[in-house]
Amino acid sequence: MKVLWFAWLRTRVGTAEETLTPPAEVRDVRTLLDWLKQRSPGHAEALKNLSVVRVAVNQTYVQPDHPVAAGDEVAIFPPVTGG
Amino acid sequence: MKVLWFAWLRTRVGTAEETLTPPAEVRDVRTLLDWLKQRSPGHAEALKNLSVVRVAVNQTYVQPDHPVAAGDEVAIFPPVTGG
Amino acid sequence: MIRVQREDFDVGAELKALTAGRHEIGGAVTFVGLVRDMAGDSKIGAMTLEHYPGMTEKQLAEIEAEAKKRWPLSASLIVHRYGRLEPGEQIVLVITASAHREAAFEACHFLIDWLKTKAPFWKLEDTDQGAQWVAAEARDDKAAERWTKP
Amino acid sequence: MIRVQREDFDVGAELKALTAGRHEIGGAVTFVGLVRDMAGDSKIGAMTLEHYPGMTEKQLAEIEAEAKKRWPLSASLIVHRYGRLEPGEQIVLVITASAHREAAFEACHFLIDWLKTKAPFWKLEDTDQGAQWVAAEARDDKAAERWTKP
Repeated sequence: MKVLWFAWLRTRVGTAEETLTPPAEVRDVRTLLDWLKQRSPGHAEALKNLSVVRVAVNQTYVQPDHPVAAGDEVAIFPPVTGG
Repeated sequence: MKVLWFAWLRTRVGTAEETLTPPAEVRDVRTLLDWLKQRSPGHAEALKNLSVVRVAVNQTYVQPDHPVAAGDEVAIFPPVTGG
Repeated sequence: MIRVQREDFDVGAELKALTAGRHEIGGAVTFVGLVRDMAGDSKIGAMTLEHYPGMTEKQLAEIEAEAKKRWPLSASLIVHRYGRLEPGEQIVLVITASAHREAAFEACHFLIDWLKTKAPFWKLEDTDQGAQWVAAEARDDKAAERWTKP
Repeated sequence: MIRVQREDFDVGAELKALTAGRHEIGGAVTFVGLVRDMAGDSKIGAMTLEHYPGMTEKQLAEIEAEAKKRWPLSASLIVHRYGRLEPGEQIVLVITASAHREAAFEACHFLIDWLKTKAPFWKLEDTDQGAQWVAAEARDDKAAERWTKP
């Protein structure tokens, strides 16, 4: 699984991209975020307030109950500010 | 008084501009239009249906009760279709 | 700013000139009106725009002043052409610029709606059924009414 | 059409290319977003736009498709820049063209409102108080909500 971080989430985590193999109990976005929080203090800090965290799986916005699988590209980022 | 005609009113009347000296009973736009109707069959035709006639005195839109005087520039035209 | 001219205009150049050095501007909205090749069922070869020199400039300036009173605009521009125009040619340009996009959108829409019912221009269309003066559209009156205060 | 690019764009040239030969078009509405020199009380020296290549194009294409479903558009274009931009520089271009101006105005307004809350771009502002990631504005969410069907 590829995990991408953007904007200030990226600066907190300290990397733009990670290739990870989550354990079997990670089935959806919610459980993935819980697992990611434990990877480092930076991850924990980035994911402290999930109300300002958006997730896309394979480049489509998803909700916390959306399933995640081994081959997915999961992007984690703050609310967008383009335009 | 200068009377200007535009668009299809101009083509009916047959002239773009007339310099006129209306009689004393012409005091406002309404009485001016009544008097103009009698100038020629073209004038009568142009002013047959006043619901599609707009009048500006000195380049400002006015209503039928607006006064007119000797030095005025009176423009008579159909509803505008620019833009 | 307002301009009434026979010549074409360059939208990009006008926009650049209007916003140059005005770094408080966050958004600019532009409307360009173009000559269509059909009017109802008639094919249009060309059209001629007649106007009332003097009153046109006065009306456009009044309409622009009204927009500036209603919205916090940093800059605005109206350019209206007259004379003979062929399908695809540009007729009118309205640009409004503001710190925020809402004001720019509303003011631009207002300007073209009001201009359509107030600026003394008349279109003579050269159609396959002969030359015809374009009739004012009830739709345009309705669009303009939307902006009159209650 | 959508484009995501580092380079600047020429509004006049884009508009010309989009409407060329399309003589059913009666009006084109253009929105240009510009970099402002102030954010609240902070002076901005420059900003850097980060985006998510791949998803950006996908989101913009979806937003454009939604506008085409809702309004009878003859043509549309979204160009969004990324990278470092200084105050006064152009960030985003939206053009919508239609037979009638109402559709063009509404679709253009819709596109920029939706783009602001859906396209994966993030602004890092270089202010006199240091580099700061721009926070999403509740105002933008509200503007976008206006277009969600009941």
